[in-house]
Amino acid sequence: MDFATLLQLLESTIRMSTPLLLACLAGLFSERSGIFDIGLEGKMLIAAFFSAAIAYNTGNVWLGLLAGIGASLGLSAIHGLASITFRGNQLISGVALNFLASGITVLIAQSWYKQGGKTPTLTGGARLNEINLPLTETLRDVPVLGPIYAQVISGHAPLVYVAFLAVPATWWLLFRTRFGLRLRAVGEAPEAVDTAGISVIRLRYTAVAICGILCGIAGAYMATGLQPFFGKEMTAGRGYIALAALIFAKWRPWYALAACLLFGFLQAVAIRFQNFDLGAFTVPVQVMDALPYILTVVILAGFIGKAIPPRAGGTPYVKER
Amino acid sequence: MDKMPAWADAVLVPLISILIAAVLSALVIAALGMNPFEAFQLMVEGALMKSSGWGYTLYYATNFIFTGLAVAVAFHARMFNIGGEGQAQIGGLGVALACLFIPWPHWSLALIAATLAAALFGAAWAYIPAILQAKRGSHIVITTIMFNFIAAALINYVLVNLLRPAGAMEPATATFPAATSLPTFQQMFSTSETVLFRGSPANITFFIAVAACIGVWLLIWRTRLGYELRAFGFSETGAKYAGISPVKITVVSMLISGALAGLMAINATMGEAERLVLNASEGAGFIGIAVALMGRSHPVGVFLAALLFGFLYQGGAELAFWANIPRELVTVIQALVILFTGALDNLVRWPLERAFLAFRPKGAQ
Amino acid sequence: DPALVYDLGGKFDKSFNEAAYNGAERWAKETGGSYKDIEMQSEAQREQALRRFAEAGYNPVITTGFSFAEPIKNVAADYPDTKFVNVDGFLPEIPENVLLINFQEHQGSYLVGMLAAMESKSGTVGFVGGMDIPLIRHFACGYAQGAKAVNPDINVIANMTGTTPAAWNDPVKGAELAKAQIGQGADVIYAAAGGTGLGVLQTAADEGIYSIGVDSNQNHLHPGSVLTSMLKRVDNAVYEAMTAGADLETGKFMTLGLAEEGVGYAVDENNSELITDEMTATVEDAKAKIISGDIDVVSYYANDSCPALDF
Amino acid sequence: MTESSPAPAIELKGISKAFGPVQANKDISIRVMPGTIHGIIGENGAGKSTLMSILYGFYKADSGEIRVNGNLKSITDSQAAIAAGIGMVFQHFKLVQNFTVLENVILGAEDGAMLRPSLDKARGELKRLAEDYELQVDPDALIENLSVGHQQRVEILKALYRQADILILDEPTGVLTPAEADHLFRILEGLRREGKTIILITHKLREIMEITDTVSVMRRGEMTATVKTAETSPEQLAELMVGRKVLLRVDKAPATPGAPILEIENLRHVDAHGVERLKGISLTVRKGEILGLAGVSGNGQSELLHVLGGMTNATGTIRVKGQEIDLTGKHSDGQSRRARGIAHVPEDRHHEGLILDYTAWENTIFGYHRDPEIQSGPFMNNAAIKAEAQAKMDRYDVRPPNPNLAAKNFSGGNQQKIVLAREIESDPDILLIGQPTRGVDIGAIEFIHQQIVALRDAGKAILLVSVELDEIFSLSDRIAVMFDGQIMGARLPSETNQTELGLLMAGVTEMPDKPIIEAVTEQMAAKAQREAARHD
Ligand SMILES: Nc1ncnc2c1ncn2[C@@H]1O[C@H](COP(=O)(O)OP(=O)(O)OP(=O)(O)O)[C@@H](O)[C@H]1O
Ligand SMILES: Nc1ncnc2c1ncn2[C@@H]1O[C@H](COP(=O)(O)OP(=O)(O)OP(=O)(O)O)[C@@H](O)[C@H]1O
Ligand SMILES: [Mg+2]
Ligand SMILES: [Mg+2]
Repeated sequence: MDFATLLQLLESTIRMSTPLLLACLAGLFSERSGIFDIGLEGKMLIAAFFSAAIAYNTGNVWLGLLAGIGASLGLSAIHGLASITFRGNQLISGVALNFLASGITVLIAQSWYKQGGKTPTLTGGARLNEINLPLTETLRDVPVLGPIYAQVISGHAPLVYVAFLAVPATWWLLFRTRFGLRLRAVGEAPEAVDTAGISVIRLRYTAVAICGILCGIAGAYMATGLQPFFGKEMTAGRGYIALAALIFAKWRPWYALAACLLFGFLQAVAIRFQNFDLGAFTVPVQVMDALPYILTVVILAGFIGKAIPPRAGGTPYVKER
Repeated sequence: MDKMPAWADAVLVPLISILIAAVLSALVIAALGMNPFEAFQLMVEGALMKSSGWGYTLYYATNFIFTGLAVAVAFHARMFNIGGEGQAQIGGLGVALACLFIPWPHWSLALIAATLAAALFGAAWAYIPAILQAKRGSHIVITTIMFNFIAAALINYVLVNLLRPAGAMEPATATFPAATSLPTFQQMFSTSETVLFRGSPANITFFIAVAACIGVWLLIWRTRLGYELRAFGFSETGAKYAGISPVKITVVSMLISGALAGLMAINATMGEAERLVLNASEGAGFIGIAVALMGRSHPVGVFLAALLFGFLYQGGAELAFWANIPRELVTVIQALVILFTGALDNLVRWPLERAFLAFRPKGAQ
Repeated sequence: DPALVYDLGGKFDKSFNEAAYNGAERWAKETGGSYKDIEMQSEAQREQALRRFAEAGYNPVITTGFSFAEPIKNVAADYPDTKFVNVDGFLPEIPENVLLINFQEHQGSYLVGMLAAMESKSGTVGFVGGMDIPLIRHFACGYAQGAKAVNPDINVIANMTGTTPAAWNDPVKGAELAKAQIGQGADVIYAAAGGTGLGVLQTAADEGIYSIGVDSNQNHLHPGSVLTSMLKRVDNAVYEAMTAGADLETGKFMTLGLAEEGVGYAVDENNSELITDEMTATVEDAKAKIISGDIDVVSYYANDSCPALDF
Repeated sequence: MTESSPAPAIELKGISKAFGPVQANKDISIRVMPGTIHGIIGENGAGKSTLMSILYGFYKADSGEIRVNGNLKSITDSQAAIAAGIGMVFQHFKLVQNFTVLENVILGAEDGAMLRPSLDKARGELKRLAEDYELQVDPDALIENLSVGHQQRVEILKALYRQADILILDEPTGVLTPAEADHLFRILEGLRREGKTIILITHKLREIMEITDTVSVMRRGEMTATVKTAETSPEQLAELMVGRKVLLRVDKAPATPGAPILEIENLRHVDAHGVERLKGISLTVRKGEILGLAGVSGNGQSELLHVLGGMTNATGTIRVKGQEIDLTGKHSDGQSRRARGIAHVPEDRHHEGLILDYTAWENTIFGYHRDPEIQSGPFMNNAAIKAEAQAKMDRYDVRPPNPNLAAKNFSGGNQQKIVLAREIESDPDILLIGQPTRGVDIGAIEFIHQQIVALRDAGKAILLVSVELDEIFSLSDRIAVMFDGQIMGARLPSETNQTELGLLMAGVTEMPDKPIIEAVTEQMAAKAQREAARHD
């Protein structure tokens, strides 16, 4: 593999990783607070739709982004209501919301645009454009590092940088602030938080809301940045992969970055090297397609060991039965 | 001691929850510019008012019973098997191999072989995630998700490159020999005067599903293995104290779960399509999660929840037939039903409990 | 009235189900007639839909997608008065009241492959398919042959999106595949991937290269960037079946190729500037030769392999 | 109440609380005077914890009012309680296991949005509190690595850090060793001297008599009496609690030990972290004998029980009635042990001895569920098991005697009776029994002790592990002391005393020439150092 191909691979990795990373961090906040969320997929999807739709209707991508976040927050609110206030089953709620998003996006898209569940293509200010970081042109000619900076690091949509900056931000919030301390505590031992005089309910709703915001950004990135339109089911299972990455990352921000980059990289590799020719025989495309998943299992079996979720995760906080 | 009678919890709560879901669905239908009452009538008539409608409802329900039971069994051992989808598809491969390559003299023999093959293949596909969980602590949720993707790729490869009859356009196996064709409800229940279940795909597999319900019930609540499985699910340290091997229970429960998911293939692949097609599980593995959760992992609950989903599928199809409603509407209705019966059930339960408590004679505990 | 049943991809797949829909709409508009249509949700519904429509007296019942062939075989005998039409399907024996319509997609793909090769400056052209199924290989194979007919040294990169149904609805991955092919030098990319293809076309437009649409005329999606579209005139087939109504001739297998104008390439105001007269001449020449039999475009189905491409 | 006396620190009036159909507190009124230690006793489920949780704002009362220092307070949540100067140490600690001590202390009492300043401040404050009240803990240690005693210190530190003037302790000594308990009481006395008010819930009458000024008795959700400690006696309190006369001593005849039943030689065990927990244990338990194993918790007693019960592997030799048993491999699990006549009442009934979600009848076969006698064909004979369970529950006076009730719905004492019924009725040769009366009320303790003695008299060998020296003394025929994975020595109860055992428990084998407390501290420090070294 030559250097140019490597650069392309890495560039592709960044793009493929971004929605995963945002969703993964979203899940991190929620699950760290003790609320499991397999509804990441649905939140991304509904955000993708509303961001594209509102960006199209208003011609302004930032309004679209807000709408996407708003829609995702709406699902978060339902998830919170079900799993925090009404102490329902968090997994069921997540499954239901995925179904809801998958159906409602197409229904609305169809009734608004009559294009078969797709939004019209965004153009101009409705579309999220790529930006060049400072000094891109100046540094381009520096050997090795220049092209890496210019091609791999620079030249992505702004939300990509939001996603990557969200990693240190999450880390800092989690481990350096009062809010983070409480958030981690409420996922481990809500009764300790409660008896310390902090509202478990409020904390968890906050976490779930942050989850909604991040999923909203992820969805908006997909439908206004990666693609300038919404198409039905366009998240294509990325919410589940993000969930896998989260477990892989053992619910830690930097590990989440690594896990998402790994998944993104494996996907990029699978995309670029289909029908891998090994001389004697060709690896069929299906194997390459399944490769990211196979490798995940292998890595999981070999290196990661036991991933221990937040102790209070998945169970509603009940003090009086 | 209980806050409300058991029957109320088992009947009243889900009923009212479904009612709420129905009202919300009606609002969505109205928003789409259709009369919700007509829509509901269409669904009920199409799914429940004639035998052929039942034939479809029960066909779908059969699929969901299997995948629901699969999730339920694993749940009892506190294992979350999201891999029903992949296990069902691989089960289909087993069925296809059993039906295609052995010349069966009679469907009953073929059925036995296919059942074994489906269970075996499904179980085998669950085995790797199970053993990785038991021995290496690899999280079963991720590994089973991954195995769904891997199964899809494998089936795709097999159908495109290996089992597709030469020259055929469709990535599917050849049609199974006529001798493996399972008796449908139409063949079983029609008399010379009246044809029942005309054209519907419900077949003898439904009874296997019912038997599976009973079997799972017996397994979970009547056998030592079930006792150990539940004990392990409630408390791993407790299980250790009682001399129950966590590795064994993890693996065995996942094998049973995978086998049950695999069995779905005898209904869909052998009973209906009579050949193996791509994506033969059609999301039933995921519906199984909802079914198991709604059915509280109890076979009776799973059975009823599967019927409900069968009704939604068939009723939804009827809606689409006669009302030109986008098929996504059914997805939304399903979502609402899952949400209100499964996750927001306390929304109904708590006020009910309060009501029952208020009418309880004072002093009685 | 006629009835129209779409395959699992759904009515608005921007591709061949939608072409069927367009044909039906055209018929309805021109004749003032009405028809009934439905989208499938599951495999088991196929037979159900056929039966329900037959029982309700719809005639003919038109279906799109090869997956309907088997169900039609199963129900046709029960409704001898109903005519069933299937686009893309294959049956070894065709019942009396069944009409199977096939398109020579490889021929159309051959022509757009030629256009791609002529337009390409880099000597590399790409193909993005949806799920890896024989039909898609069939498209890719014709395309590669056409490209190689123009430029024997041309490099044809063929990629598939995935192995689950999501492969038809993943524009993001389509875009990524397109970028990968562009990275490998492709400057014309042919997408036969349903909703995924929209991502390919979009990326081509964004990156300033050419793309080729499929099934319907997709030239208008990105005027000036979509080089052409490989037309599969499902709309015509549906239109004609509906027009013939109960008098439709059945019991046969109908193959629509270049000769029958069943397939072709689209030229309209959106791409007329891209297709030079010279290109038109070359392609029209090949078209004539294919029709006359002077050029034999090998079908992937012939022996499940492609002379111009490895899968 | 005369005019001159100060307002009560706490005054509760007409507090009622129902959990669904269960009336946990009925119209309870109580006054606690400032600067006193006020005891609350009552049977399991009497409503003590509920009442205190209401005072702390954890639960909300259905009716009633709360006054603190004479002022009416609306305590709707713990924040309000903390603001009113109330701190509480719960029966089951409310700590975040994978947080450090420091993090747990500041949780909810942070200054500002950033952690750093809060942590720094708390570090200094903890140091001061540690010196003032003998509450030393490593501020950077993770809670999960601390002993229960230290965890409790953290809980007290949490309250003090929040400047609590009124401290509630719910069964604080249930999990402590005698030394730790003494230490705690010294702290409590120190706090009282400073004018702080303390409410102490306990099942141990000795503690009530020793330290409280006033004591209130609860029964079935009601406050039945409040008396001055000086004016009452243990017997009277026990009667007030249970509603009948209770025998406070164990009545037992001298033992007549027979042949050795359980022989342990050079038993070693290394835990999952690679730490050697058992360092060559040798012990013999004879027929018709209760061997009491004393020791500070965390010195290997739990591991010894786990090894003997088949929950974990070890090396060395164990003989049962002269026959060696498998210590690793296939026949080393709990069921094989049961087959060899070893019954095990584990220390932790919630996580080991019972499946809390199982019904009582299901729990009566837990571990014995593969017994062929309770099978019929491929299935378990549930009807027979249920009938048998009912009989056992009647014999052991489990209340309520309903085998269909889930185990979690029984009080601690009754849960323990279910475990005992199962293990004793399995007719073992050896009974391993850990902390038999932890958290159990007096009425039930009496019953449990009688059962253990009866089993001994029936000619069984009993290995009793308890951190209660009182219990060890009153039940054992022979006492062995464990420290740091080793047996420090064995004594006859008649030939030793609490002081000597206390020293052995701290690893001091000879009567020291320096003051006892110093010797003990030295040994403990040495052990802590060894452990720290192993962790690196
Ligand atoms: N959170 C709760 N939800 C429902 N019922 C409860 C709850 N907590 C306690 N109860 C019930 O209230 C009653 C009083 O319980 P409480 O815990 O106050 O007793 P206690 O006196 O502290 O007992 P113990 O000595 O065992 O600690 C019991 O019958 C119990 O079942
Ligand atoms: N959240 C709860 N819901 C219902 N009952 C509860 C709850 N918490 C405690 N109980 C019941 O309250 C009673 C007393 O409980 P408590 O929490 O004081 O523990 P306990 O049974 O005394 O355990 P321990 O032996 O550890 O002291 C028991 O009957 C217990 O089952
Ligand atoms: Mg208590
Ligand atoms: Mg207690």
